[in-house]
Amino acid sequence: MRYLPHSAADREHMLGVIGAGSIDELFAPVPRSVLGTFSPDLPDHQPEFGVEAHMRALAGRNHAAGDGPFFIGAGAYRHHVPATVDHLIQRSEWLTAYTPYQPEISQGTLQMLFEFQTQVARLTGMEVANASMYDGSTATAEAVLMARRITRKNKVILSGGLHPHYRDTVVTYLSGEEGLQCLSPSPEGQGDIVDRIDDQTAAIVIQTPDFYGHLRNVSALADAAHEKGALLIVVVTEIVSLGLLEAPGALGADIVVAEGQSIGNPLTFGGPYVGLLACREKFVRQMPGRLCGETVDAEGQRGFVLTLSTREQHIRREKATSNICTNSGLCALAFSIHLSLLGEKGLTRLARLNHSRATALADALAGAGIEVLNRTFFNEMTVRLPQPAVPVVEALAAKGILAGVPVSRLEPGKPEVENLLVLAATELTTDADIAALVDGLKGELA
Amino acid sequence: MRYLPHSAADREHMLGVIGAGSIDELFAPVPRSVLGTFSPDLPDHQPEFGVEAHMRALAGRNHAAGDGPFFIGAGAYRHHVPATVDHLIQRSEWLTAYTPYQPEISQGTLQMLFEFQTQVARLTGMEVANASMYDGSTATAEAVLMARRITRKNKVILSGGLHPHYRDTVVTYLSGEEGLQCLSPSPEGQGDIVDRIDDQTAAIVIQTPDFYGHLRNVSALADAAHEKGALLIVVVTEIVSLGLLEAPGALGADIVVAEGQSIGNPLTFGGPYVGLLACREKFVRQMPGRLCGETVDAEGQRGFVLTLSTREQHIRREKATSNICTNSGLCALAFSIHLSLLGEKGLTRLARLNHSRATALADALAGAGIEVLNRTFFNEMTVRLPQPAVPVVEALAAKGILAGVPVSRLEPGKPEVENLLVLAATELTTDADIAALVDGLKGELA
Amino acid sequence: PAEPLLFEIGDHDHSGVDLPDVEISDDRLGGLRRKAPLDLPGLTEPEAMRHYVRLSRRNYSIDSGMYPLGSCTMKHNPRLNEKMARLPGFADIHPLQPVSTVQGALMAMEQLSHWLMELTNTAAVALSPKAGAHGELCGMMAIKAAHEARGQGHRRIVLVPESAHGTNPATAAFLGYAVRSIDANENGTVDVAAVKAALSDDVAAIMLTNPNTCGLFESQIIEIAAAVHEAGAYFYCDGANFNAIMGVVRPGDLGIDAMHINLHKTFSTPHGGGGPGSGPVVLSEALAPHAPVPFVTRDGDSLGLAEHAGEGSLGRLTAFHGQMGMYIRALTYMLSHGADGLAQAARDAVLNANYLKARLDDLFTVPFDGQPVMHEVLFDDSFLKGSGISTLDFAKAMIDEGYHPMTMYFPLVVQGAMLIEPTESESLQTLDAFVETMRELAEDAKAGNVGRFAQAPMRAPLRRLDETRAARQPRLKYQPLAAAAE
Amino acid sequence: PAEPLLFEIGDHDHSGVDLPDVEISDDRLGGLRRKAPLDLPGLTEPEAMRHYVRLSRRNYSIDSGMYPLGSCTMKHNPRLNEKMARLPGFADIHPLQPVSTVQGALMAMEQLSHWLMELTNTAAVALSPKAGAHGELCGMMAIKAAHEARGQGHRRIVLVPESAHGTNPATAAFLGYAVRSIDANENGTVDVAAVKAALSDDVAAIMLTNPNTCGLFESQIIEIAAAVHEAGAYFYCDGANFNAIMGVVRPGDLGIDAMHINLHKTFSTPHGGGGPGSGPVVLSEALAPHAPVPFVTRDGDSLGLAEHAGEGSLGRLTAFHGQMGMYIRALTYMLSHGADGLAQAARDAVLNANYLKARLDDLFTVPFDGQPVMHEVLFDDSFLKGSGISTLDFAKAMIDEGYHPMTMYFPLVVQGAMLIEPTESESLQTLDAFVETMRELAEDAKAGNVGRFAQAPMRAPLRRLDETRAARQPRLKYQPLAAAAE
Repeated sequence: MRYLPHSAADREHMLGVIGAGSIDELFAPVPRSVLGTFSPDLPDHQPEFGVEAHMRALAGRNHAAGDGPFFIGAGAYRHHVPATVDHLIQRSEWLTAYTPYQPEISQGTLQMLFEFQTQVARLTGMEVANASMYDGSTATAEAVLMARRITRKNKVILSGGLHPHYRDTVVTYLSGEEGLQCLSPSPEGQGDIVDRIDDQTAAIVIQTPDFYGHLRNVSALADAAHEKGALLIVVVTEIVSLGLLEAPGALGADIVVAEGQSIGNPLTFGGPYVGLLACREKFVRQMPGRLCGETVDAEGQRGFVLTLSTREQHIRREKATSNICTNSGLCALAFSIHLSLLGEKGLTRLARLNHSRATALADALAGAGIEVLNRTFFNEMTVRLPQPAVPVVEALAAKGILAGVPVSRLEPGKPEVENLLVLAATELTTDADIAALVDGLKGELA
Repeated sequence: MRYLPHSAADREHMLGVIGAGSIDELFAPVPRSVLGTFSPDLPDHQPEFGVEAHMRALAGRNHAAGDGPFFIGAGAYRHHVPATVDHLIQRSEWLTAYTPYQPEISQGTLQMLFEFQTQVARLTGMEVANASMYDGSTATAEAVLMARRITRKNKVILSGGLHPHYRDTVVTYLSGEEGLQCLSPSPEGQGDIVDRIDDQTAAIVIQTPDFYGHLRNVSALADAAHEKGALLIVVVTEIVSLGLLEAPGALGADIVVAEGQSIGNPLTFGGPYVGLLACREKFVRQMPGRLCGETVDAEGQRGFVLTLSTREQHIRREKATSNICTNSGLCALAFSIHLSLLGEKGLTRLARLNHSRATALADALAGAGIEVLNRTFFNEMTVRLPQPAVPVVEALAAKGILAGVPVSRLEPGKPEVENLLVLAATELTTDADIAALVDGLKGELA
Repeated sequence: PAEPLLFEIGDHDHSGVDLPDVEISDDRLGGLRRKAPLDLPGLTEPEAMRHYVRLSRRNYSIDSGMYPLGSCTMKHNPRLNEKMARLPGFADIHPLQPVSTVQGALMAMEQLSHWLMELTNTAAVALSPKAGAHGELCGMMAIKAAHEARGQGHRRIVLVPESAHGTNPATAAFLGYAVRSIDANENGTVDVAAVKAALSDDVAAIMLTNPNTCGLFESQIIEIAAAVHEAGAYFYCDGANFNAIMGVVRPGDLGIDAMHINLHKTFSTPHGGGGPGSGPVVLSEALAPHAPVPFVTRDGDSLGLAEHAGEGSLGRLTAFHGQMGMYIRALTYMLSHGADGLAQAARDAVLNANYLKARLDDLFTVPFDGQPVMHEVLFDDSFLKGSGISTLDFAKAMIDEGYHPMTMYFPLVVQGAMLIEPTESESLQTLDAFVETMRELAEDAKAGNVGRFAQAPMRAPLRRLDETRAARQPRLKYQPLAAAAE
Repeated sequence: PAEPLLFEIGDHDHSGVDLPDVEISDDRLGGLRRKAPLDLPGLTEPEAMRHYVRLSRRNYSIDSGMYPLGSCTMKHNPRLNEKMARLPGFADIHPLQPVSTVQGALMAMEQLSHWLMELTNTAAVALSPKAGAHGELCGMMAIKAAHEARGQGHRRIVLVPESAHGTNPATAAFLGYAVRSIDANENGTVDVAAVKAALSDDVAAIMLTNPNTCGLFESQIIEIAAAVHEAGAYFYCDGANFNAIMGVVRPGDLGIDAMHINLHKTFSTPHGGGGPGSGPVVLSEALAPHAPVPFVTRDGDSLGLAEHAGEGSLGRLTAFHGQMGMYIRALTYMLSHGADGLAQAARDAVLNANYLKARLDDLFTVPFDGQPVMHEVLFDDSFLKGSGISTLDFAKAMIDEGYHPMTMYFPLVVQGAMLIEPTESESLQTLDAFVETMRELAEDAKAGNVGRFAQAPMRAPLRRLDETRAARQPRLKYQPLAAAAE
């Protein structure tokens, strides 16, 4: 077996040294009643080409995003990732290292994390950022918990523009706890969150661009929250937008969480992605997750270590700020490499290009008589079809066009959203793609 | 431009240091009449995703071997290459190193070449092997030249079973020289080479398994050649065969050349591949190409260097044994890694599996009433169809079945081969593939 | 040599991408166009390549040498897994595509679930947890949901042995449970009597690791499970050490109700310097109704996704469907090994640990002896007593010999723990070389050669780092010298 | 640390592949089944991974640092090229598939040819040569064929400047030509008068490198070409240094008849530790009829392959169609850069070389001064005179500072040559760091610190190697100690 380095002779020799007659003897502590008493319904080992054929057959039954016109976003975006990124993250020393517990031989990972933290802090306009979370949704839940620890208050209000999966994740994380208020879906960008903030409020959670693509007025919400002593948590699911839009930190956010997938990471059916979490410096000891800090070695050389670990589970156990351990190291690396390649110049251009393609999409849809709900957007928007969205999307999918996400898939049982469709464009969206979509929609709606 | 590290400001600064007003000034030695006086019919630079779209469109217009039943061999074989091989050869330190002229910082490449030479020598049963040639065909031509240098005789006889492209390559290399005799194609494994050997003969060149798949009696040919003071050059185009068949060195070969593609290297439309060249130790100073040898460093540590370079062009210039410089380093690495993974056990099994699949193919063809010319074969064979092979192959290709190579493609204008088809099977050939081929052939021949 | 930070290499004029500079209007931006500078330096592609290649060379990795981190299971990461995960049919599909366009993806998830259930003899599996700790959260939430459904929501206590991973008490506390610690007995396993004594109507669950973090199989686990169930509580098993028993023992046969499985430990998905992981949770019949969404459904030949929590479900733990990229890698690994190969891997992992124990136990001290260890072997620092050398010093000296140190000071049940897990990936030749080094170090330590240990590492990219300074004066991001001096 | 040879790691029982052990009969083997043992050790996959990763870490590479090997053009190798070459539509196609099934491959070849002809202003291109030296063979064979076709087969002399690459005279001699060397003038370029004096009815061709191996553009090349043509000879240009002028100067405008282009130099296909290369040859109208087979043909929208030599063709230089994998990489690079980017790359390459010259020429000696250099700068060892330090010593000291040495002792026209080619890939920051190191070394050498140089390298994986011993007692393959002792 190709992954197992022992020959039969090796095993015999080792058993001799151990003084055991067989490997079975080493399992003596296992009750006989449960040891090897089963025959799983599973195949035996296969040549590599057999495994590859099996997996290729599965992959071949999926319609890849690159196979045709593609307009799905809603929290995960199809961008071009430079070949360099994927090449570099596969280098042995990145791919097969563990969490950098031994800093002397982990400076690669540690310096990268320090660079990543700096990039995230600058991009979001915040003072500090951690070394990554699982993804945007769990980072949002952790941010809510963090805000409750900081303010020692319970009430948390989730905007109606928050991604429904993010909302559901927060609900689950807080299951059984008091104080969570989830506002109704706000597909037209409307919101009554300000009125609900009171002295008991720990935080409000808003998303911008929101789930429906609208850009939210962060400053006004920050002022309203701060007036009542509440924190403003800003969620960003399309991180590329920050190349064009003002940083939440510059607008008064206290905690910014984001999904970093758009930079460096492929769609991969939803994971693994990389959660970003940044905040004001004064909250740093309430942050969840790993933090990497600069220090010096015994000879005074600059070096990096994991730090402030008294917040963490492996030190503090039940008093930890979170139970998170493994995070998204390799995805953070991909993010950091891609962002290094972009730089300010590249990210700015990429963001403009996305907005430009989305503008072309919005204009084409409107030109075809389809109602676009957004007055503002970055690269994503919501349209109201004259009929339920699901069958339309299915029909176009059958023709090879992936036309967007029916809101009802994430908000079932709500008639008011049944006709809504969320569509995104990116730098990969061509004029021909848009024309194919518009033609397809016209055909279905006729 | 993503590959060019200078900003405009960098360029200005550098020109200032140089004392030039513009980069154009640095081109002063170029006659004005030819400097920048043209506008090529070529596009300007593109984003990476634009380039990728262009190249994917081209790739999409080819029928990949893995897309359906596949029976083409004739000097290049579709085998499974473990993912580890392609991963490792892309590591920066292998991929982006130059020829190891500085041994202190090139021990990776050098040790690998030393291991490669050892593997090739053992596989072919010869005493020494070089560090690779371009491919099997040019290695054959170099071997012929080498034999002429060694024997100081001119006449060289090429077997009728030698791959026609190899024959043509030798003819080109020796263009204008006297003494080359190319025997007629021998699709039934017949041969009259022995009768032609005389005292003027420098070498005979035979291939086994030959172009038509027959196994040749190397021992008898070695005896016949040696009796007249000629050398026996044995060509192997399917190196996997040596996992099952006797090593040419054990049968009396003086020089063995081979195409190494089958181990570690993809088909890639014919190149890059890796030529193997091995011989008796006494001929080492007449070998072409690089040789790596063991030595010690100033502290007595084992190390490796390029050696015996007085044979080579960069030292000997017009007195060199060959003009070869760059060879197939990275393909040799792929070969060596794959062969290390196989080992004796794996290569033996792989060879048996190939033969077994070919046997199934031959039996199925014969069972369908198709005339198989071979009494012996490794994984390749020749059939005689009742009609010209080219249209049959074209018709099956249109149905997604790549049915083999019509001999007439390589031997045009020879009516006696017009109906012949050479087919190969490998470990990747399934029963379903064979059934599809046989059904397809029946349909065309009906 | 030190590698500069990217902020010391790049600048705002450099970029490693080529993109057109399109004009846009402010019409659709609602006045929210960025005014603050991004201040992100760019690297051209050659600069980026060299920066990240050079940085990487300052890392240790499995591919460069043995990585015997106990409880972390640093095994070989096959590159076939990486290749398969990058097929466009897996890497380039969106989680919200119509399910009709991702049938192959759903089949892969179904197959992975089948493997996990067959290997554990359980009734259901929740794939979506993003890592082991997230899986713990999932499993404990399922337990909480089950208690609530049964009207047992008052149960507020979770029992956790002192040898447990830190994530266990952290998870229980996260859900509002009071954590009660259970002592180990003198054999290094959980004291059954202590468990029984602690059980009551207020106990919701026990969280137990098996094989435990001392590398020992909990021989009385069936008895413990029975007692826990009898008390109306559930049995959560931390599956971090499943590598020791996969294909050999099914946790479901031991009576567990929930167990997370670290795909990045047992099933070879790469650790990547700290993730991504993937922590599917297998569930007993009792807990299955409380599984989170999403899960794959089947209707004849057609697969679907249940994405919305029905009655009993604990809800949704993350956006989308979990770590698909890791599922593909793990499934590829399972198919490569097969059931026979997985069992052999577990057996070889146990063989390797016992071999190290046999070859080292005359020089190193084994706190709990008397039975074979499973996949890892625990030593304590008694053998260093009086030498002036600590476990940490010893570990740093291993770095100078070319090895990553073992896990140190964990589990907490012994003093100066050294927990060594070779995994099945290490050859006899490598183990023997490791043994020679460890013996030589131990002898040198006993001989009192303190300097070698106190000064170590001396041959690493850096000497020992000042962690106190990092924590006291946190510098968590790069600041140019001028700004830093303020 | 040293890495054992694979023969010291693996054995006959280990294997890194899983294949069934099928039974076969001897029926179809004609009694030729192997009896001699293969004696090939196998490595399991984890063993192989570690062996080759560790070995690789003993190599220097472009990705780890500057590689200023003059005349070798070690530039950045984009990974997009690697990715494109691995698309199944390119990597998994057989050279003898029906041409109807490989139209995309033929289009790629046609497009590459178009780029090469546009960049050189030539009439034809032969893609199939496998590397630069093979391309030289191709070009010189075309010249030979042309002479023969014109009844000028008696021309037996080829003129080669003394600064030429060794492959030039080797190639000419290979074809039976007498090589006559042409001296350089005091400016480091070819002496036009010497060329004219050497031309005669017996001269078949001149082989000239431009920019030449001293890094200088041959200003009088048009005059030389005219004289060569007037004498009835052809002008072969060695295109190894095309990187300096691509997109800026078209060799066809200079009067060349044939020139090979190293795709692995100019167009960024990786060197791979010594290949594979690819050496397409562009040909003038005069030589085009003598191009080798195969070449791509077009009939409307349909592409074909001419695979058999017709009248005038020099024949076939290799099996199949050449280095397709390299064509794809080079074409990808060309499309990425575009015509504008290629010209800028050439201009930056020249800028970088002149920058190094400007920053070093006060300490290093420039044998040929007075005009800007092109893409590389040549120094000689005069500045080391009397120091007891050789060019080789100096180069080895560079290794200790983290750099790959420049090309040494080539070209032969100066004493102790140091030929430095930074390429366009190096940033100003890297060039400045290199300059500081080179200046510090030069000053230290002049200060007489011989030990540092004579002992160098001291910080490389190995110290200086005994090349004499390797040549005198060749050990060209591994032999176990027992066998070696015999």
